[in-house]
Amino acid sequence: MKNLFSAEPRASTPLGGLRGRLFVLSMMTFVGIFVAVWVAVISADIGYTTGEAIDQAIHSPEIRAALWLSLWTSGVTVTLGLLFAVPMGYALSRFRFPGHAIVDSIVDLPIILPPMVVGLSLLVFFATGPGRWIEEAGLRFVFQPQGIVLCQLLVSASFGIRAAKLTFDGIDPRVEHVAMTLGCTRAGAFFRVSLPMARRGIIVAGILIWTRAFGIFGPVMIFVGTAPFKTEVLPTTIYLELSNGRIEAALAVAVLMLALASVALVGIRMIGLRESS
Amino acid sequence: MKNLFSAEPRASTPLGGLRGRLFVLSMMTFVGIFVAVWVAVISADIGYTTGEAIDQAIHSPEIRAALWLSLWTSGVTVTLGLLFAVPMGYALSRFRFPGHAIVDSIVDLPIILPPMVVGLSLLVFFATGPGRWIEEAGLRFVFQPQGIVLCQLLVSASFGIRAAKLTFDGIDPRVEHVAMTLGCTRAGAFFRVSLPMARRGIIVAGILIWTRAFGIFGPVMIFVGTAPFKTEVLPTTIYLELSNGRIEAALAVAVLMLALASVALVGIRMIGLRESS
Amino acid sequence: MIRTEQLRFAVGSFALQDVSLHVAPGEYFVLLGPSGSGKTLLVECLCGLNRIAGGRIHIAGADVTELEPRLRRIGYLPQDYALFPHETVAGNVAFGLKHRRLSGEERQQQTRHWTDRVGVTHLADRFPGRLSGGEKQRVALARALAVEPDVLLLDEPVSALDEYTRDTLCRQLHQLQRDTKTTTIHVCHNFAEMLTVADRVGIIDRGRLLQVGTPGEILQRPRNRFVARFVQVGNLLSGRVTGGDDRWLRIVGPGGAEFRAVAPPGGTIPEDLHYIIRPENIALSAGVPQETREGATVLNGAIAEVVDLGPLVRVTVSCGGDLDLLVSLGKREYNGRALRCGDRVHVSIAPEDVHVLED
Amino acid sequence: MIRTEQLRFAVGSFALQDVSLHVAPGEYFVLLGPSGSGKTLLVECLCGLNRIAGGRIHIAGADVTELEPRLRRIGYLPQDYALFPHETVAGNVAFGLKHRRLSGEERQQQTRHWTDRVGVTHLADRFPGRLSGGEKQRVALARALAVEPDVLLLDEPVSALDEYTRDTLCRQLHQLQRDTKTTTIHVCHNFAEMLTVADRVGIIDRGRLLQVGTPGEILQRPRNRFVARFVQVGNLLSGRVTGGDDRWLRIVGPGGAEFRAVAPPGGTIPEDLHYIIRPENIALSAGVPQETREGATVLNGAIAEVVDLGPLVRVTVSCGGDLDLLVSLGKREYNGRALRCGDRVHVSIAPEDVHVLED
Repeated sequence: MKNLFSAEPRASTPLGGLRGRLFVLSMMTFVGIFVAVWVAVISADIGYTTGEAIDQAIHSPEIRAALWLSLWTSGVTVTLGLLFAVPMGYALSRFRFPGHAIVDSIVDLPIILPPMVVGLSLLVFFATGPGRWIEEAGLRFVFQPQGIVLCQLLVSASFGIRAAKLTFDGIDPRVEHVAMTLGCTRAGAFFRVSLPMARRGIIVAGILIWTRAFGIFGPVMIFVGTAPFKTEVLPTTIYLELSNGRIEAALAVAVLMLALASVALVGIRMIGLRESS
Repeated sequence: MKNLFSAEPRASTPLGGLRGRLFVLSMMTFVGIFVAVWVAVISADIGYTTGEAIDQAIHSPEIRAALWLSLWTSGVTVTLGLLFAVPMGYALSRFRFPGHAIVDSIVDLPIILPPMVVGLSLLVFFATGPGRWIEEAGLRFVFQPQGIVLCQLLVSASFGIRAAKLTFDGIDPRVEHVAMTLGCTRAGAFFRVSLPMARRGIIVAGILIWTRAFGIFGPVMIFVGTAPFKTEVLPTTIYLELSNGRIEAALAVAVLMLALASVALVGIRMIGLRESS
Repeated sequence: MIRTEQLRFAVGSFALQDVSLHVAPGEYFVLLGPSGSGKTLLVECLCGLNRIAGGRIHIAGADVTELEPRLRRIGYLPQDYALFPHETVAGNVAFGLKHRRLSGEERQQQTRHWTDRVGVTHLADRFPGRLSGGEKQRVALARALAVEPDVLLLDEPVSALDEYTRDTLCRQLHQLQRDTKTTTIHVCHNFAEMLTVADRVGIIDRGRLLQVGTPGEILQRPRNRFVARFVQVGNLLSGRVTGGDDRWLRIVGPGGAEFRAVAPPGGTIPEDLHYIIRPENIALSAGVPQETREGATVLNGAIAEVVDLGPLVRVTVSCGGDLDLLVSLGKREYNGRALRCGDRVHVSIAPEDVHVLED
Repeated sequence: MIRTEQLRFAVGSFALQDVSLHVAPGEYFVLLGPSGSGKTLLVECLCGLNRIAGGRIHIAGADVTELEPRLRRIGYLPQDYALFPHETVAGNVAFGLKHRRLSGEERQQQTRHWTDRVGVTHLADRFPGRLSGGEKQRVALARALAVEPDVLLLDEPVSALDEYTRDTLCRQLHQLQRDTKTTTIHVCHNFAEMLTVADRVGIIDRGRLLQVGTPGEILQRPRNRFVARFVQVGNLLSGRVTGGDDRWLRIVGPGGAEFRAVAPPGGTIPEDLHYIIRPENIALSAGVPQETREGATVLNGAIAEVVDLGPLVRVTVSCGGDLDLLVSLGKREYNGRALRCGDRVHVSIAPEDVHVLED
């Protein structure tokens, strides 16, 4: 994953005169502005919230329910997402089959697609033809917690598949070839060699799926609604609390999510760094 | 950009017995399910909408206003985003400076962060300290169209910066070194060599920024609201039309967005393919 | 031990074309060719890593054309060794043994035997990431040999190593092969490397096997211009046949020099042809040479360049016209004379040393 | 022409340590070292692509230590050539000329002159992506020479090429350098490549310049074990000093063989030392040699291996104990005798050819 979350640049600092220094300075100015804006925005969050507000938020039964719903749905999504990401990433990386480019594009589609379109598409799907049939058969998704998982999965699985494909692309097929000459079947080579070698990349893929799934709002709102204690996830909570004018509660939830996202980011970077060293 | 949107796998199809074929088949099953789900969902969209509905949607003054607002705000965001992405991508790829890893993490943060948190953070920022001062000085963002640009920029610029960094990482610094021995300053080497070499990657970065900016909903809703003719962008339209029970209109807008996203995807893939050949 | 018949395989615009190869039991066979010649593809076909489009592959008497890699009884050492980074050195060597019905103790013994054999037992608990290039190569070798393969396939086994350790490791490789008597195919692109190990060698280019023979044959009697250039034959000349009898062909070369060559056996001889004269087969003398072999061509010229290559000295003799001949002398030969740039010298070339190429 | 004094530069745990180098005007200097020795870093320092931590760099008499790359008047050909892919061949060659006050016509003339010079004029409108390795190299060379640099820095200029085109391109490179008389530093890791081009050579390892001299000096008189191994000296032996007089040192080597060596000038001599005997300096004879040089050591042994390397034959003579000596013979020398594995032979080694190393 060092392609996605990479480390230090290569060594080399050519000598430059005054003009060289001005050039570097002007480029670094943009870096400075970007960093300043984000530091200001995040500081405002943290400065405006209080331990008390967070404490209250955590003890509110509604927010607790939303947190729990967010955690279990995103957990299920990560599990299901990896279940698709690992074999699909491997297949896209290793197998040549007709329509490879088309499948690759379909994997990219959810990365490009506006999330609202995904939510609406799901709503339409389950209101028509085969979708309605599934709903009537008792597998209910619309306005159900399991609908959240479906939304999350459709929006986030592709990020996991891409990450897994990149990971397998980075593993020399020759290690599998050697394993095959040493007595492994193709499956054996995959499970004994490629999969263990890919474990860090798969963890990163899982974290990427999780961050997407955890933060999703628009599609969830239109597909399963915003019913407290039933389909309210944490981003929904921010929206609901804000609608009700309780900005402190919304902010407390946002800071909580910010903290979780930061943990995920640190996780990815540590895995990435360990891998490149 | 072939790292993000890559092409065919390497050649080599080891002989396998029955077990080998079963292994390949089981992996391809996941590919099949994934493709089937997306084809079903997209088909439902396209099957349920009609040319008439799209025609009506395009001629509705409100939707036209939203489309126009979406287009110009995302256009401004792409311009501003690239203005940051190119120098920042270059600086992160080439310069070593103290705090490099921290800046890198701050760039990754918006990729990981739930978009709702960004929207709320902006709201809080402009309600407190320096943000309020900016608003009072007349630079108004909250509930203003220019707030949409700010939302889009914060959420999407990082994707552009990452893509630009990856592009510059892929350009051997030695071409700049040679340019410098041939009489170029550092800036000269950048403008005469690296920038022209990076142009495809920069186009891809622009498309990535655009897709994010164009599809954003949650943060825009809480930061600038959903006022028709003023702060209503296309994703907002989907939400509003759906709230008013006009699912055909919402769907028409969604199909329109789907079409635009597909064009963007084809664009990225074509640029990527041309580069790798 | 390993035999291919009319092997064909295509990928993209590249194709292996009707490769027929036969390597005898215990033989050390080198497959030599430039990059992109299809050497690696051929080895992958032999391993069963590519499904061939036509022809047959036999290993140890059995037709393995349709067999999976794991059933072919081969040892494979790919480029860059492809060690398993998540296994220790011992784990790498033991990897193939897990598919045998062996007790844990037997497996350990076997592993130990092979790590001893290549001298990496002291590294048994290390992970490959912390090994040097030469150590990696030896671990990969032990891993491949531990399954006691019928055929060992080495794909550029020393190319990734530093110039000055290559020679040593090549010699160790050769010694190990002599001791274990494993039939070996060694792929490389370096001519000097081939000379230090090969019993026989096959020259491959653009998917075709151009010539197979002992190193000496390839060296002295390359079949065509590609082989001649590839083995750095020194003097590759063009000329026109002006006559000949049943013993010798008369060829007029660059600058009007006339050479006699032994007529190649059979077939018609084109009027315009190419021929080689190896630098070590040209005799150099200050005066007109007293003794020359029958039919020898004697030319006079001036020394244009002297390059001291250590054990060897390469002298360029300019014989007028476009004819520059490279002559190589052993260091001791050279020390006996005082050759300087500009000196007038005579060179003599026997008909046996003028070798006519097929194209 | 180019001179460094005590140049120091560190990156990570690697450091160039007090490199003092002097290359005379018009000289072809080769910087030879294994991968990771710091060759490329040193060239980058000379180019001004790394800010050095200490020392000075002078080019053409001027102190350029603090000068930007563009003001140093150097031509730089990096590894893999780094051609500008978005410019045509002509655009690449003309790149540096745009910073001169030249009319468009003069610029075209200059470009044409240099593409002609390296023979790529027919490719002028092509983009680098569609050139072969050798063509790329020549374009990069024309681009570097077009600005008429005081010093030409070539970083592994032929390493990316096929084995059998390297030799040709090396000779062309050398010829071009002779014609343009441009002071040149050529970085490489290949010993044979160095021999074909170098006027002088510097051996570098782990950031230190170990020895500087002509190729012949390096070959016959390596300073220490690293250099000896790197130049593949053949016989690198250890021994113990047992005595000596003002002329010769007596050394007992492996297997108890006693060698006499010319005592190295000055300094104390350690009791245990290493020394080399080049394979071409060992005389081989079937019977006891009649004429030997004064003080020569005569040993008898058996031939263990004969490897035909074309112009050269390498014979391994096993002299008992651990003493295996490599002896090299020119092809003609070898042809005169019938040497076979197992034959008993005598070798004789003169004291002048036993060279004692510093470490």
